[in-house]
Amino acid sequence: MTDAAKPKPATDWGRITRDGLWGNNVILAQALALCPTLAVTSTATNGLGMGLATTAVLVLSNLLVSLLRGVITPEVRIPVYIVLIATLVTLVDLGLNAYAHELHKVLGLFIALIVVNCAILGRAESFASKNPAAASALDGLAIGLGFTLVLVVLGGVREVIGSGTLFAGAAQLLGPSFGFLELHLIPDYRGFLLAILPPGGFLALGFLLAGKRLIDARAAANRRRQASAEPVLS
Amino acid sequence: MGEYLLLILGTALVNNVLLVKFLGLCSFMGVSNKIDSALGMGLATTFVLTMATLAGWLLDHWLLEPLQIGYLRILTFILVIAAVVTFTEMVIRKVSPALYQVLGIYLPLITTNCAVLGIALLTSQEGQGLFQSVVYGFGSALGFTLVMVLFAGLRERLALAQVPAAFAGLPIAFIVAGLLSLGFMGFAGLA
Amino acid sequence: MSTAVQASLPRGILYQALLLGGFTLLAAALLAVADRVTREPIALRHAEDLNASLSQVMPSEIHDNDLAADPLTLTDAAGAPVLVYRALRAGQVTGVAYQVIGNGYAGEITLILALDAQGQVLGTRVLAHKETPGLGDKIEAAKNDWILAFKGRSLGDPPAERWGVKKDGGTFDQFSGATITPRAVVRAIKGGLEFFAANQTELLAPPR
Amino acid sequence: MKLFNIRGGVHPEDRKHLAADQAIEDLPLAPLLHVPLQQHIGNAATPAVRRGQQVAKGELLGIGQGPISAPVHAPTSGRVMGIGSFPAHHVSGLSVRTITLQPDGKDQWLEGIEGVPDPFALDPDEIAARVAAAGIVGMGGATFPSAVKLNLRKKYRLHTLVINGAECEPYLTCDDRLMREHTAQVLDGARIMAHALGVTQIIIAIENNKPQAQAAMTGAAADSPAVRVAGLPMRYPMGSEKHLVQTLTGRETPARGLTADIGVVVHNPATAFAVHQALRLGWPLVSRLVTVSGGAITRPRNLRVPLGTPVQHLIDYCGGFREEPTRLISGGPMMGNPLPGTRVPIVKGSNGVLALTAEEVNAQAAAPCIRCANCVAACPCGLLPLQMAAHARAGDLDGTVRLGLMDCIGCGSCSYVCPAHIPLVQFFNYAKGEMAARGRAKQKQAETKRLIEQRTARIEAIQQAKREAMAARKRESAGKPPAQTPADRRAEA
Amino acid sequence: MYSDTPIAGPYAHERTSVSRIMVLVVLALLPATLFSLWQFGWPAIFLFLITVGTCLVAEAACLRAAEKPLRPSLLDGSALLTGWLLAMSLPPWAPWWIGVLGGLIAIVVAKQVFGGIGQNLFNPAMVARVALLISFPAELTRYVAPAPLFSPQAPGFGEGLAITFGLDGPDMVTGATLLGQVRTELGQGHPLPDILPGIYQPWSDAVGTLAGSMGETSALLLLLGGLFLLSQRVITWHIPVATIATLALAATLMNLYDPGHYPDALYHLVGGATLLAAFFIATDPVTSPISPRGQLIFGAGLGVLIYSIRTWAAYPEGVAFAIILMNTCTPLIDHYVRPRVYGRDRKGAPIEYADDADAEVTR
Amino acid sequence: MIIAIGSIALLGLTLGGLLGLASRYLRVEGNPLTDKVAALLPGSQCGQCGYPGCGPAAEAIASGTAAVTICVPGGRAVVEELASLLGQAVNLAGVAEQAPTVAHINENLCIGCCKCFKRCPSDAIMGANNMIHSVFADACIGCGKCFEVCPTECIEMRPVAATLQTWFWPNPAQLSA
Ligand SMILES: Cc1cc2nc3c(=O)[nH]c(=O)nc-3n(C[C@H](O)[C@H](O)[C@H](O)COP(=O)(O)O)c2cc1C
Ligand SMILES: Cc1cc2nc3c(=O)[nH]c(=O)nc-3n(C[C@H](O)[C@H](O)[C@H](O)COP(=O)(O)O)c2cc1C
Ligand SMILES: Cc1cc2nc3c(=O)[nH]c(=O)nc-3n(C[C@H](O)[C@H](O)[C@H](O)COP(=O)(O)O)c2cc1C
Ligand SMILES: Cc1cc2nc3c(=O)[nH]c(=O)nc-3n(C[C@H](O)[C@H](O)[C@H](O)CO)c2cc1C
Ligand code: SF4
Ligand code: SF4
Ligand code: SF4
Ligand code: SF4
Ligand code: FES
Repeated sequence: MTDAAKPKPATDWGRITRDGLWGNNVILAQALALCPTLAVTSTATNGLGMGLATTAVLVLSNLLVSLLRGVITPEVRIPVYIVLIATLVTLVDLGLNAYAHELHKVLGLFIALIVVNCAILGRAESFASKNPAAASALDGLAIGLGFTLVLVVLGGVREVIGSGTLFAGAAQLLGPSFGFLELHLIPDYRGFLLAILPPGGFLALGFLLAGKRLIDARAAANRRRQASAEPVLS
Repeated sequence: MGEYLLLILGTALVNNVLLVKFLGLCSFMGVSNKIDSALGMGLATTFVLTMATLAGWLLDHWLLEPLQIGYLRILTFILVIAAVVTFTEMVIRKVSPALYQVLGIYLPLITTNCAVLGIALLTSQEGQGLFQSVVYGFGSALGFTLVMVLFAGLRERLALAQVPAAFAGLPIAFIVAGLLSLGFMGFAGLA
Repeated sequence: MSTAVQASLPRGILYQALLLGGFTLLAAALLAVADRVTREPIALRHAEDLNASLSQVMPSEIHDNDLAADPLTLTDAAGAPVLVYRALRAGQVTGVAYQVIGNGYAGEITLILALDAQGQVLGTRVLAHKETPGLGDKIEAAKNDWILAFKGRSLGDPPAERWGVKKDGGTFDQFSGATITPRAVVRAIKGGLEFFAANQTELLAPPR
Repeated sequence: MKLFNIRGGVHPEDRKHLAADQAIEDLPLAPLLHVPLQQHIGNAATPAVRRGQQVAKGELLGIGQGPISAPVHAPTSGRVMGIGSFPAHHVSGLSVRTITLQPDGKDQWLEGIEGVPDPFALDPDEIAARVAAAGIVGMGGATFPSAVKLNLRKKYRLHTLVINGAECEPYLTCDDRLMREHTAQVLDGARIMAHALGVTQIIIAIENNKPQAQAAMTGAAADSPAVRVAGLPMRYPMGSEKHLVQTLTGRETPARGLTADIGVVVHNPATAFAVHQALRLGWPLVSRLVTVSGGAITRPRNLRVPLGTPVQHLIDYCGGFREEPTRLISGGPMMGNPLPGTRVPIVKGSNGVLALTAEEVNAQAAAPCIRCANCVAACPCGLLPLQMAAHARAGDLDGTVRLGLMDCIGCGSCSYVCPAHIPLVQFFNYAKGEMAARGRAKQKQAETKRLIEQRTARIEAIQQAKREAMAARKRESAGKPPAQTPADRRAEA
Repeated sequence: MYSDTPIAGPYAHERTSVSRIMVLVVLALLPATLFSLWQFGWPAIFLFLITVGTCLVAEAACLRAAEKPLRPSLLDGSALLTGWLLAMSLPPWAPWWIGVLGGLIAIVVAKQVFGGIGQNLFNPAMVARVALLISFPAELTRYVAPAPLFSPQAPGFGEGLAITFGLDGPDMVTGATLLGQVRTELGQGHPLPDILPGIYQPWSDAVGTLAGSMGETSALLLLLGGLFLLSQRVITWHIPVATIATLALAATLMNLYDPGHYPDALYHLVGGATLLAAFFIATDPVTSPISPRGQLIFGAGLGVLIYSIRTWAAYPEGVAFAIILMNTCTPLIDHYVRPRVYGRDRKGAPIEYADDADAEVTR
Repeated sequence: MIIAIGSIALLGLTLGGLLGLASRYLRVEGNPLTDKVAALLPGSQCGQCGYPGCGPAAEAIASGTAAVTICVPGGRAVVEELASLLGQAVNLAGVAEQAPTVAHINENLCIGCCKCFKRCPSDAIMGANNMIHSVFADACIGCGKCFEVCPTECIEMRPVAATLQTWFWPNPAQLSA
């Protein structure tokens, strides 16, 4: 890494966090990491599990990439990153299989696929390889939590509509202490299956994206209104 | 023969990688604005995916199983896929610059397309024979290409439609993908 | 001039190779260690899985062994291998359990079927199926009690011609609007009973 | 005569009964005539008269500029009141250079105007030259200088002249009346043009809703085997020359080509009539037939109108408006354009002035396209109007061009049948205009680039010269010998 | 009259409009609809009204939300038609909430999020039907045998209310459609000749006295409506003819190959929603190709898909899926299949005449 | 276990070597896109894009650091061409179509200082020291540079008036909006 490419002192913690969670959200803003997003969100619990596993990998990979950024040459950086990520993912895979077996069964193939979750490589490339370790780790955390957030919301929406429950199986998957999460919202609910079938995943994400648009638009309108109101106030 | 035909039908239509298995969605959303680029991406992926299933099978049976190191599967597969992609790029560029013009820009994207790793891992999980694995990979890739191109066609028309602002762009694309997947549910049970 | 490029070339490549190779080496080593650590718990979890499904159909009173241990492999009428788990009490086979497969509405239905030494059904559960949720999925014990109706049945009870769903003149209920799934399950269980009848001696022979 | 089928097309109500039975009348002179210097495709003419000058009928008012242009002549005798800007006979409402003439009422022809006794003895070039000098342009609406078309024989091998008497636009009857009342003259003009083109075969093509014109022409042409009259099926746009030629010969004109590519030249009967007058009588083009019609006109008429007459004068002569018209159109309802007002003058290309009622126009607010494909079925050019319009709407003009914008003849069949009342033609007009504007911008950009490069080179040269001068001065003050050239250095080494 | 912003011609227009077209389609549907409503009695009438009503209300609500003018879109009749066709594709005695949910899906998810009429890529009625089918297979596969209004076995007004609104109504005598029954029996390994005679006579199916959705009953009346649409030039022959011909061809070939398993062409034509689809649904202009050749391809694809899904896939009737799948192909068909442009060959190059050596002089 | 780790490491070693080789042989020299982009830009070096001229702007666009919409004088047409060259989808709604303008010099105020003459990138201004200057409208690109420097503010940027030849129908999509 040459001097010219030295990291910009962009350690604006608040901004990194905000961007990761909302403004530059992997799913809602970048449209990346879509496969796990759609595949595991038939319940909020699954979404939470996947999100946390991915977050762990993200934080670690960002940290390692950032630490190693002096050593790695551009030619082999992609394979090296991939090896790094693959290792982390395999570790998570083994760990979950051994210590959170139920979750492992549900997440299945998608744990392995965290490797190719474009978001992880993307963050390694675009953030961690240019920024100091702490910022990179925070970025990984923010991005990961943003991802988790969307997964949980999406899973929740699909679960409620599809089967009338929320966080079903949380106790089983995450441990008994999570039992309080489980909700049976509508007792005699027939279940609108579409929501938990593949088409429902796409549809729900589509509406979620539209929802984010509306929220952003309203926020922007508010900001404008405030901006125009300020001179009058002062 | 008939068995392989059914396998292709099954992987391409019934258990479509994109719409049912949910693999490779990022390129699905990213490279489907134009029919031509979708076709290019599809063809490039078809090649890489077929090669990857082949390489995956060989790795599995010649390296991982004899040495009993299944836990290194992800690592080796992804390494080999990255290599396959790079070498494909190199070979195409050397052999046919014209083809490179068409496919070149999509090749690097494929490394992070989880359909490639996903299908390779799935075939190895199902313990199929060599030829079956390759057909499985090829059929999946065919399904990938088909849906990519159909979706690109739909998106080209969407670009001309007067979609409400909140839905224009990605949201409506996801909704279209949902309806597309709804249609593909009709193939259930076909093979 | 050209020599300079050639000179730098191998060095660069060697560095790349060593870099990637080194990382792979580290990664592989790390994973090997991790595998060592987790191998046991994972094996344990798998065994638990199997035990969990077996214990659903095999009452714990009738055996004192580890059900998953030492399974027996037989071949069925079609020549396919069947893995049989045996319940032993005091060295005697008191029950057997194996998978049976039915051809449902949307694909295969995999069941685990447990029989006692007399060939009476101890219990049966669906392990995997692709039936339509809301219609065919009532065969899951979690959704409907239907599957419990097989308990205590055997090849002669009901008689062979009544081993079917009511619509076909049999004993067992179907679901309204979905006959195919129950029909497939009934057939699969009947097949499992016939397998028992055909292989009774091997099944009940006490393990060496 | 065997006819061939064309694709698409529509069957609008022809409404010719309004004016078809009105014999041609001479419109009395208006108090002032406004003769624009541009009444044709190509370069505008430049004035040949001064303010206050007295001119005779047929005297040259404006001189044509360059090969694609046409002169204009005085429609009557009178005094030039001025040369200035005046609202053009054009939708835009823009003004154009116009000569205003105050008729003296004598309507006196210029001295010495006389025709050729035997035009067939003339060289084709000579005929074309006379047609050019007479200011004749295509009267079928395109107003392309006719002499240019007569010279096509130099580049193409031609075999047929078609007189386009289709007059497929609703309402319009002036070609019909012309062929009925001046049959011999139209035929003579056609023969002269055929001679100029070097072709022997003449086909006079007339739609079947004009049986009298067909009969008149057939009678007049009975003695000459080279002239045939073809009865065309009634279908809009039968009058489009490419489709007319296809109907007659079964051949399509290659895209971006001319009918001359397949050996045929097409002219309007009024053009033939003007050629007859120019050669036999020596008269330049100073008047034309105009159909004044439409539901809002009190008495629809076919008028012979001196060029430059204000539209209001025609309307007044026809009894004014019966009711306030919804649309005032120049030309037919399908291809015609709205007039910006009634002050504008009649020009060489005006074949109709229509005042249409709301009921006739049947305009409705545009709704979204339902992709019914009526427009696709109606398009005589095999285009996809709905797609072209959608691309134009989305701002993707290149897409519109790829879909064949430049092959669209603007006939309006698509808009006519669109159940959603989408202004398809306007989309295409806009896109064509925007493309042309981009073409101009590009040309200008290239030109600018050249200028900038020139400037850069020039400045560089000046600077170089300055540097050298400076160096030279330095050297002189230091008394050193001039710098060595590389060659010197080599010699030293 | 002399507006500042010139509006280009033509200044004459055919007497046609979107709402006129929709009204004609409704007229064409009317005989078959009335017949089916009579056949299935009050519950069917309620469901029909609920479905159509939901569609209209949903359309109005979406227009309001999008701040678009209500009248033009609401009165163009497209929402009415969507609701109508959706109602015709549902089991006539389905509960009220099926109609409501279906109407919402059709109008909101399949139409208005795309921007309203003309912008949707998939047939709204069929999207709703498929979404309902996969979500509520039990409700969507429960059919009743026709019991004409006012006949003794028909439910009265009150009973009808109870059936539709899920109050304690009489137990329904439920059954499957012809296609459903045949698929079930075939699945059991019974050969066709054993199955068909009891349940199927081509004539009764053509007239419409079998169980099924409203749009599946009277093939004859639907054909009549379709011919009316053809005569009014609302639709062209390409899609219906291609669909019917392909389906019939596939059925005939397979029937010749193995009559024991594959029913003949007539069965496929009068059974199920073939005719409704061919004349009223596949021809939905918004979601079908625009060129005649494209329409032929569309129809042929539809025929093949309907046959394949009916015969080999998990569902006994494949019309709705086939329509959605072909809707998916429509943009591609339109992209690749275009009419030949005047003066150009199929590839888009200007025509050249081989014998033009004599027409064009040396350059 | 040692064998396992060793063989995987060997795999990595080999692939790393090969990748290094590949990247060595496949290095792309410069960015060929830059020239193509430069060819599309107006070339007036006006700097309105925020880059010192069209060349740097082209580099920035080709490397993706600048949006295709930066060139103001190029207008919609250039944006569209760039977008199609780079395979991007752009929302043209944001690109305001500027009405083209040309400079016009008020002859009564011009003091003949030659400042505008020197600034004009396309030699569209004619004049000499202490003479009244005038603009050759056909060569004026409307960049406004002369407008900025004129000490007497006698230069006016006038919209180009439509003529019968340049007028065309308005876009109906914009009419209805
Ligand atoms: C969408 C759909 C899903 C179905 N799923 C099942 C199913 O899971 N199990 C089943 O037995 N039949 C299923 N069927 C088949 C029908 O319900 C079929 O008519 C029924 O099995 C025949 O049984 P019956 O004789 O009770 O009507 C399904 C049908 C459809 C249309
Ligand atoms: C749609 C359309 C309709 C036309 N209809 C006529 C017509 O009815 N009569 C006519 O003389 N020219 C008509 N024209 C113009 C002809 O194509 C052609 O320009 C003209 O006949 C050439 O003759 P001219 O040069 O003597 O005007 C039409 C053109 C178009 C595009
Ligand atoms: C139900 C129906 C089916 C038809 N089938 C055909 C056919 O298969 N082939 C055909 O050439 N014409 C058929 N026709 C006649 C068409 O109306 C006629 O060919 C058509 O008008 C030709 O126009 P086109 O070239 O625009 O398609 C059919 C008409 C109807 C009403
Ligand atoms: C011939 C014809 C068939 C139609 N078929 C359908 C249909 O099957 N489903 C539907 O929702 N609308 C149908 N419509 C109505 C309309 O096109 C539909 O509401 C649009 O898809 C909404 O944009 C049809 C309209 C016509 C003219
Ligand atoms: S005629 Fe009008 S509504 Fe029909 S497809 Fe063409 S543009 Fe669309
Ligand atoms: S105006 Fe153009 S697109 Fe429309 S019908 Fe005529 S030629 Fe076709
Ligand atoms: S704004 Fe455009 S013309 Fe001006 S310097 Fe930048 S790229 Fe060149
Ligand atoms: S800068 Fe102004 S004052 Fe000076 S020469 Fe130019 S126009 Fe005249
Ligand atoms: S997560 Fe699957 S391709 Fe991005």
